Amino acid sequence: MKTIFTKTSGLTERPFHYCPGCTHGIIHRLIGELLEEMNLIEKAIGVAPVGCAGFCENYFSCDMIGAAHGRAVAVATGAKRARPDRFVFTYQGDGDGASIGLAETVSAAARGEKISSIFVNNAIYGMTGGQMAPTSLVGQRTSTSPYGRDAVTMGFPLDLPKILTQVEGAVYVASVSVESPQAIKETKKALRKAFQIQLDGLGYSFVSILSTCPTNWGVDPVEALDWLTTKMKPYFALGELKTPALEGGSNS
Amino acid sequence: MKTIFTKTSGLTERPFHYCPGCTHGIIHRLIGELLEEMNLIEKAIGVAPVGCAGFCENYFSCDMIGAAHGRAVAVATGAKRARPDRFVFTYQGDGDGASIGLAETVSAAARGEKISSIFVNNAIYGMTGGQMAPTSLVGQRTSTSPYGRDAVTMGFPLDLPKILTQVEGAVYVASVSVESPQAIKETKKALRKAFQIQLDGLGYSFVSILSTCPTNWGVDPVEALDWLTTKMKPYFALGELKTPALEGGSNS
Amino acid sequence: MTSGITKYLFAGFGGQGVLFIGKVMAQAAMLAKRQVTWIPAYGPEMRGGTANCSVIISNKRIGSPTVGKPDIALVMNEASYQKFIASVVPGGTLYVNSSIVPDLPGRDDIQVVRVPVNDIAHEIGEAKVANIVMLGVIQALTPTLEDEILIKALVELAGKKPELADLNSRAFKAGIEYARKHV
Amino acid sequence: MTSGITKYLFAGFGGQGVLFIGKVMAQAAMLAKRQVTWIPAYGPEMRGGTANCSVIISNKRIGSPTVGKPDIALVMNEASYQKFIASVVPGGTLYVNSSIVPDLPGRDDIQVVRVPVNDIAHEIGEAKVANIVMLGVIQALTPTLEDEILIKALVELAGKKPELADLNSRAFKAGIEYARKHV
Amino acid sequence: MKNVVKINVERCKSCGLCVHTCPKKILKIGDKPNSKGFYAVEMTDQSLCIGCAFCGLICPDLALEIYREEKGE
Amino acid sequence: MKNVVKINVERCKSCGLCVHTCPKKILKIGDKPNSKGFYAVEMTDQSLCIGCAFCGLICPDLALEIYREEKGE
Amino acid sequence: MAMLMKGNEAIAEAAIQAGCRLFYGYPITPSTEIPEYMSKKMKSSGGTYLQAESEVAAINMVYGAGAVGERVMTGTSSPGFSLMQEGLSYLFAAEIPCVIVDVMRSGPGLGGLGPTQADYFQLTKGGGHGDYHGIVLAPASVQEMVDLTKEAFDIADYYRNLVIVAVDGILGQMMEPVEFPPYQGRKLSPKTWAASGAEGRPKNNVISYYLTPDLGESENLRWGQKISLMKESEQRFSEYLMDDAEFAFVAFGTSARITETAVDMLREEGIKVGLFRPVTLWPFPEKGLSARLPQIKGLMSVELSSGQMVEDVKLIVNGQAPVGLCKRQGGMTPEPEEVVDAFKKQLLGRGQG
Amino acid sequence: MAMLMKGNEAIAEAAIQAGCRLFYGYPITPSTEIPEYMSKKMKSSGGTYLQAESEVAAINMVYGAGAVGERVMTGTSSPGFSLMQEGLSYLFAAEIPCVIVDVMRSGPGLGGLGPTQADYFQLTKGGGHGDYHGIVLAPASVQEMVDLTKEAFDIADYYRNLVIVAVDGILGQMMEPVEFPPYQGRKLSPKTWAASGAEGRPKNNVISYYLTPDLGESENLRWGQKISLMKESEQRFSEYLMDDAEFAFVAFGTSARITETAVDMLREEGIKVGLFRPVTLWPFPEKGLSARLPQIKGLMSVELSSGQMVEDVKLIVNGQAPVGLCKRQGGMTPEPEEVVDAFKKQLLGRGQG
Ligand SMILES: Cc1ncc(C[n+]2csc(CCOP(=O)(O)OP(=O)(O)O)c2C)c(N)n1
Ligand SMILES: Cc1ncc(C[n+]2csc(CCOP(=O)(O)OP(=O)(O)O)c2C)c(N)n1
Ligand code: SF4
Ligand code: SF4
Ligand code: SF4
Ligand code: SF4
Ligand code: SF4
Ligand code: SF4
Ligand SMILES: [Mg+2]
Ligand SMILES: [Mg+2]
Repeated sequence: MKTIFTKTSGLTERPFHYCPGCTHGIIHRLIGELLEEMNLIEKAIGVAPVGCAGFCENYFSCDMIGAAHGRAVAVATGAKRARPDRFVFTYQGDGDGASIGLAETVSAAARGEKISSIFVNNAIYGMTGGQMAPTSLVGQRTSTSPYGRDAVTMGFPLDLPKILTQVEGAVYVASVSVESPQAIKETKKALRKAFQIQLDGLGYSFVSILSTCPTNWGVDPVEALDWLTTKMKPYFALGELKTPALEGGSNS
Repeated sequence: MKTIFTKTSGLTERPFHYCPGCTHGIIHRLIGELLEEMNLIEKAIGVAPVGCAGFCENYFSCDMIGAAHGRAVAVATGAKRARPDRFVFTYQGDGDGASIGLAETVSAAARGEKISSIFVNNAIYGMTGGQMAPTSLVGQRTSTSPYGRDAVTMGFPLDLPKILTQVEGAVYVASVSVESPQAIKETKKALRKAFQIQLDGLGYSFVSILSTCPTNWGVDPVEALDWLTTKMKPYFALGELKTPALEGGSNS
Repeated sequence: MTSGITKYLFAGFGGQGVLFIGKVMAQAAMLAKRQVTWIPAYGPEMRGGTANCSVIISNKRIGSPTVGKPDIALVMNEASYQKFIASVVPGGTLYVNSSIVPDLPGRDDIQVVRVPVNDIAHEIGEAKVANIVMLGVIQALTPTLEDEILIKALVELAGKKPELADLNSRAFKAGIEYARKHV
Repeated sequence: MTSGITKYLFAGFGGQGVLFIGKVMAQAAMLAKRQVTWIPAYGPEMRGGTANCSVIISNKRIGSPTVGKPDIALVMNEASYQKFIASVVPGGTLYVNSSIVPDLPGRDDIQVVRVPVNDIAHEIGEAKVANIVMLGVIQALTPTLEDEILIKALVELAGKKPELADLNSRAFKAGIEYARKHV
Repeated sequence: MKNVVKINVERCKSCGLCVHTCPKKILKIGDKPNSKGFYAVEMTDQSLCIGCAFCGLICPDLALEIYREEKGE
Repeated sequence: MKNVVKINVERCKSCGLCVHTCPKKILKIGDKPNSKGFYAVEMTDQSLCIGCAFCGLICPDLALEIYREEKGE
Repeated sequence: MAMLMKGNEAIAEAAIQAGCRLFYGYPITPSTEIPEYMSKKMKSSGGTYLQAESEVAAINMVYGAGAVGERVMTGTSSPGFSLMQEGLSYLFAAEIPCVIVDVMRSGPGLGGLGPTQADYFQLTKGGGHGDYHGIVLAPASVQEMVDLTKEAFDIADYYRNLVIVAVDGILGQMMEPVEFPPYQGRKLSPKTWAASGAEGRPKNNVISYYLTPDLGESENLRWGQKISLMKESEQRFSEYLMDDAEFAFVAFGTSARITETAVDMLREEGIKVGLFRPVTLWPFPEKGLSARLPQIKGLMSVELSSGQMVEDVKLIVNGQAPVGLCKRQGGMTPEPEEVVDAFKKQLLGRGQG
Repeated sequence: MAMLMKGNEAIAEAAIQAGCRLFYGYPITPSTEIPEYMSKKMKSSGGTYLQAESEVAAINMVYGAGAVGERVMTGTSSPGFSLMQEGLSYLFAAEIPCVIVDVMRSGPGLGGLGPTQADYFQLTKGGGHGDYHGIVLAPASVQEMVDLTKEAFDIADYYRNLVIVAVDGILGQMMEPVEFPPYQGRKLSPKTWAASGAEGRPKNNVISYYLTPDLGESENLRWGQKISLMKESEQRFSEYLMDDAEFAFVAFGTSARITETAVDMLREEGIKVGLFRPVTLWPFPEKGLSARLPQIKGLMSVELSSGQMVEDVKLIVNGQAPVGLCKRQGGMTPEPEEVVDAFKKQLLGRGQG
């Protein structure tokens, strides 16, 4: 019997705690597969955020550190500078990376830290029960924007990858998604590139991944894929926004 | 006798404590003049940083609040939301606004806070005696980059105005300078526009001003003007980077 | 149930509505001018994790609002059964959702009442009201307050949704009836 | 100067080199195998603000490293004169940079030595060494350590710059000479 | 040659993403709850499966494995 | 018509920016220290002043004011 | 009319009724209902809810709104409260009135979501730098959360000082019937010091630094006088069966509620115990406790921590009676029976012997 | 050979000699010489100096380097230390060894640059959330700054606990002759727990949370045992003329130096006083002080704060003798004469009467 698709050794056996249909699980699997395929399981140090993925150290087969909310990039910086021979990545939500941890993310990018950040943008604070995130869309109802996000008083969604294109030390910036098998394959490609860039010592690599939160969006998992496609994708700049070959970014 | 040039009532009588030739004083004067000319002295609330300008509440004729290091924008947000009828501005150094206060600056911009930030970039930490700033140039020797800023380990200068062009709620972003009477006049224009944008309720306005620090650069004041012109100006994107008319910015 | 004080524990998966029936109890107690406290506890997971709440109804001022040893406990899933069966006060009652919880070793010193509330709810046509059915069962067998006041609380908590109020009332009555017939 | 302990205070504008001559003293004391402490104090301004340092040289272990009442004080500018004249211990000595500090009301119970060190330094050809000139004056009139050891310290602190060491030594000697001649 | 989708019933959370994504529409939500109360997904007609692995790619909970039985196996 | 540059000696910090900036090169650092020890700037030839105010614009310490004496004043 | 309300929501509603028109916060379990309630209700009350990018930003927004003279609040839980420590020290030094809610969750670190009182030191001794204190109010019921939150704003304005409302996660999440009597604020002087725009008056500066040590000392002494005044005037406590008590429990918040039941149980056994409940954690109600000491043979602090308040109790008792400790940690709460047992083991033997 | 060195630089050099290879920091007066020295020397020592974007980032970088098992340090001053409080609580919970230097400057708020000891509570009680403690070392001379900094790394690794070196601004800025004897570290077990890459072993997680209150309690009890062990084993103090003393001063750091002179002055008057100097502020050297109590008629805490350590002194004295306080604040230090006067006024009359 030929195996077409099976679980990677980059992940432990532990079932995920995520809600049904939450695409955090898909993203985990891609990372796990790359850890295995790129032979990084024994070399990687992952940094977990606070957020729904705050327990992800249980799932990745490599060594893991649990950071304080928003500080994963600082923790990863500390770890990578201590062990430059290791592969160090962060896994963070949009609140973690783009709100409380914004200074850490942008500053590490500016310093060109040789780490890779995976930024899971679900346009909401999942873990704490659905509050507005910096990435929540205009008009989006959340538990702290009960009348919908109003651009005049609450501002506009923060497009962190777009910002990072303007930061010299960020050498690879991609914005991808997971609503379909095709999108998932693209995402894996972007992650592989990001990881390779770290291994090549080129600088900071950052992959933003649009993800769903059926629970707090108040829709079923399949509808959530649709919401992601029709609402989120049009707002956030998508693609490889900056690559080492293509300095300056494709969005300019 | 006709007055061609005299001290504005937007500043108090108190002499500045700045080092000889430090251009913080020029920037102060421009702000003071605009407070007077735009009739804002009784309406303005200024927020002072921690940094060499940390005592600037003594100089501006309007009400002033002294913030913690890096938090001027958050303080200004708190004040403006409390008194939307007031004119609220921050005056900050590059360490204050682009290092410890980076999240505050970018987040306020994203929210489109109706405040104006004046960002004085002298490529160094002046007050604490000349440590490396996020804006220090590659190769620049400072007391914490004694062998010169090395891009590989310490990263690249952070160009905050450039970053802010990518943030939707930042409606006016200018990057100007003060090394000559012409540059000073341009700077005043930019400041006036920034202030007017706040008065018109359009969103966040941000003026970055390249400034000198003869003391910590270790050069005399006149040489400092030259250093600014020949070293700093080529690195940082200059001009009106984003205006309400010209959404998206002139740098793209 | 000593000295006019009754302590409840309602436990299950998140999503099974155990917090809600605790709220109904608490609201009803307040309407009845009794003293009352309601405390929730969640697991760290957003959905599918465990959730429970403790309710105390009392004639006099309530000191401790925590319920370590409930007089009346309800378990809507197996994990909660395992976790809480030992805590029920001797002489107390444990209600078990037998639609989901298998027949497990019990205790001799408490009453264990097994009710297939999911199935009953299914019959009413709305699987979601299994919790309210159970509330009816509890009310039928170990009442602390009047039926009417519980129904009033149910209606109040339905807010401006009359269909919901109606559905809930029907489920509640179904629970009462089932208990009177079968237990 | 009780029990082999001497307390110094050197005060002036930032930039006048008062911290440096304190360091020279401290370095010399260490070379002489005496106990020593050196403490700086700055104003909040970067330049032109006030700066001072306290040095204690002692034969036995030094308790308090702070100098509230100096035996020997030096004031290089008027503000420091105003601030510190009252603190000098009765019987102590106050050195005043008379190139800058005007003739102000003094004290009867201390010795006040006025020296135009800026002018003397100007004569040597380097205005910046006024501080070292004053160090020479102090050494001439109220020595705690040997001349040679102070010169050694001056040379050591000049690091790898022989011209600087030379200049400093000359200024130091000019101070000594001036004091012997004029005071 | 036959493609086999192995469903790990205990890992399935009944989210329906595979059902939605399968191009052959041969998966459906089942009617037996697993030990966690989730109605695991079921295969309706294995023979129609083209082994595209879309279901496995989209499944967030690693509940699916896909194999190909070579002829004669 | 004559342009007058008023120098506030006590505010001047002797930085030399005005000296550097004046198009007519008529300002110079003086040789008398003010009470803070700074050698304030001095005007060498007022009559050459064109009243451009560049000196005032560049002075970081508000030490300069510029006036124009109208004819007959 | 009474209504059933969660503690967190009751705090939020009380704040609005007390004239709080600005809320800046960052969500964190188990305090999130406060920002959620505010986001729903502030607008229609003519106020502003703003979600800050972090707790650091939130406390500094509070600083800004307080500095211009408006009534302002933030709410958070332990890790977020830790991030506010620099801000609290600044708020004190700049003498900016404001109200901060800490709904404590178990630590240290990320810890868990269970209730705790282990922020006691941080709350009362000053988790930030320098000599300063916030007044710390510790309600023990949802009703008291309403009453004290309203008062908090008055006290803050009266002293120009930060006031902290501290509850554990149970109180924040608990529902109890609660009433909202009409708010009658204290008479307070106008905020002439505020940096609200210098219209028609000389300019104001609101700052937190001093230029010289002399000034630093005189400022610190002035603040010290305010601290003494607050210590003198703001001690609050509540007693349960203390009149004839020979033994006193000392407990606040949820542990006080649990202890109340333990007192009842011991009283049923004929043992004369009572409960002394600090309502202000700072200033600690030392006058009230001292007044009881003559009649007391032993005391026991009941805490959801490793034992922090017990230090303050000991400082007051000063060796005059044995002081015991009954504690649970990490999100656990003791059963009243445990409190009874601990009492019997640690004190009853000794106190009678 | 002795060399003249600033306290801050001595700390930095000692750290490098103790094998610290990572320094993450953010400049702040009066601790800035530490990062400056590190930026100069780390590279040639094979280590890394990195300027963080803030103190919050710095402490979390420390967390990262400590978690992978390397020796790491940061240094800051009071406001920066306040910003690190969340991080400290996390470091404790994740049991990550590291060394943090707090060169205290006067507060609260932005305050001033003068020396102070007013971070005492924040340092010793835990300015962050939850039950935790760092070991706090308080040297009183530049030489001791060297010796204790080296030890700090060993202690940190031994207990897997954060260790804080706390000095006031005077000690940080002061120059004294200092020697660097060769570093001989403790024998320590390898860091098998570190998340350093799972090469050839099962994976490690370094985390700071627990999922349930039960776990939370058992973790807290385990940490509590470590705290007890550290309390038992790490108390350090130094005494000056205590053998026949009838009165004891208690003071640390600069105020201990000043008090030493005051002791000399009082001894000259024939008054039998001595100085008890805590070298560890946490654990407070309660065994040492208790041992002296029988001979002591009165104690006086001498502090650069409103009086914070005096609470710990009182907790130990527990009413057995009067406890006085001599204090200066806001960046001021007392003259030895002032200490003498305060002693005479507060204690001498009472102690003899
Ligand atoms: C200092 C601090 N503030 C707030 C929190 C509460 N908190 C935990 S996770 C989270 C946000 C989660 O959102 P996100 O980062 O988008 O991750 P998601 O759960 O959506 O994947 C918040 C606010 C915390 N744990 N610590
Ligand atoms: C929390 C905190 N960290 C650090 C400092 C020390 N500090 C004061 S000002 C400053 C940086 C000043 O640089 P910049 O903002 O560029 O202003 P400049 O003095 O150059 O105008 C620093 C690090 C502080 N006061 N508070
Ligand atoms: S709350 Fe949202 S993000 Fe979190 S696990 Fe559930 S669906 Fe996923
Ligand atoms: S240190 Fe630099 S920035 Fe600060 S006042 Fe002096 S010259 Fe200006
Ligand atoms: S492998 Fe393809 S065809 Fe087969 S079940 Fe999965 S998605 Fe459907
Ligand atoms: S995608 Fe996975 S978890 Fe979801 S229904 Fe299909 S098999 Fe089950
Ligand atoms: S006004 Fe113009 S010409 Fe006259 S002194 Fe000034 S700069 Fe020179
Ligand atoms: S620019 Fe101003 S301060 Fe500088 S020398 Fe000229 S007048 Fe003096
Ligand atoms: Mg999110
Ligand atoms: Mg700067």
